[in-house]
Amino acid sequence: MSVRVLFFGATAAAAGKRETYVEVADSSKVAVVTDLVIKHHPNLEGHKLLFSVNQEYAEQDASISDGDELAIFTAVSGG
Amino acid sequence: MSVRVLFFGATAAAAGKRETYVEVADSSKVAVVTDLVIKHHPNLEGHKLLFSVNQEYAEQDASISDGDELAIFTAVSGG
Amino acid sequence: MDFGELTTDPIDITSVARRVVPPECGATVTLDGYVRKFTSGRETLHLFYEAYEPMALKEMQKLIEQAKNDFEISNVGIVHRLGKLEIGETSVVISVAAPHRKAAFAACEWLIRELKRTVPIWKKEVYADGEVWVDGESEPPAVAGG
Amino acid sequence: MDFGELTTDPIDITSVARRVVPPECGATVTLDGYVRKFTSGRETLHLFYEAYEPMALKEMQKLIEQAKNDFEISNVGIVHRLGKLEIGETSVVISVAAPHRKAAFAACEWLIRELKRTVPIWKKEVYADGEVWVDGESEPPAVAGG
Repeated sequence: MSVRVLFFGATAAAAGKRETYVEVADSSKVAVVTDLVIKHHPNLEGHKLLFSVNQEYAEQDASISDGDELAIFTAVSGG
Repeated sequence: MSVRVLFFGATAAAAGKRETYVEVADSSKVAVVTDLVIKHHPNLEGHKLLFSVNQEYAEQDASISDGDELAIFTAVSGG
Repeated sequence: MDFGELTTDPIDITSVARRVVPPECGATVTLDGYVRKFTSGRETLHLFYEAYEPMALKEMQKLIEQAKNDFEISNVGIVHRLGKLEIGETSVVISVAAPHRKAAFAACEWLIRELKRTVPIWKKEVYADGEVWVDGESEPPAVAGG
Repeated sequence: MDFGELTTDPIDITSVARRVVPPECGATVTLDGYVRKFTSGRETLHLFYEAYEPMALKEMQKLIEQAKNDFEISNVGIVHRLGKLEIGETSVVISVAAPHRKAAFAACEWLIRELKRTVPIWKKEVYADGEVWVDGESEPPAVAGG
């Protein structure tokens, strides 16, 4: 299945893009997607990363379904 | 000596005036002035009264000098 | 800058908050008190605030000085309105700027509590069938010296 | 009414505070965060805020619901600005109206702390010699379920 991955702020700057797509097996865990993304965007390493699936915070062991929207970002700094 | 006494809010409404003057002996205490004022404005009785001398909170046993400005009022309710 | 003011004009919260902001501060906390429509179920038509003006200004300055002494804050602004106020109009604004917001919250909360206890301002509530000068609920201030 | 909003326009504190006022309430407490000129001594030229907008709006709604559940408050308004902000401009306003001001202070302080921890918005500081995406200082939120 194809998963859309979004970047924001520091991760968008590190990846040099605002989104990407990765192909993974059905029901893969978040960790599988993020490992693949980091492999292709090595500048993301060294950042403490947070993840969301369908606009909800998610842990690395959460499962992803086809069509889910994943996001990778650093600790938020609004306010 | 002559002492000017000011009323505000509930005490002005009870006294029917915003100020009065009383004649008392030199160095009289606040209580002497306020007793005299209450005697002449009986509607002030029944109110829990506060006092100031020269725009500072004062107790009943504070002494007053010639030219001092006394005020009689109820618990403040601003805000 | 710090300020304690009385005004018969409408109060703009933004302008009060802005005036207490120094460049090194990151947050202001603002308390906005306004005229309630209902007090214990009775409908208020409007309010009237009266002050012992010179003493009120002195007491506000004392509060500002004590707040700046007791809390890690940069600036304090207090504006209290006097005269006739319609429902929903702002009666008092207290704005506190601080490098850290925790101190700003604590100082602002302390200031409004003390203002209601010590600053000689009185509120008259006007109803359809009469009017009442409101008695303060708080203990009067202790007198230093006396 | 309650609201959690993102905007690229300047924020007017007064209008945010006004929108959370129900007729039975007596006080609003408002937190106004704004762009600091100096951060650890380094001069900021301007700031840029970016959000994961749909998730930020969801997280703001969660905070509003939890605040209304945990505190005795009537209404909450949160407006966060996005895009380029000049020094001194307001980045976030949180206004809480309550019958008793104590709950308004407590809820407002809780809301800004949680917003900084959970709402996906990021700040970029722009200096004369570069720019930095600021990393949040707080622990990320615990995930329910997972």
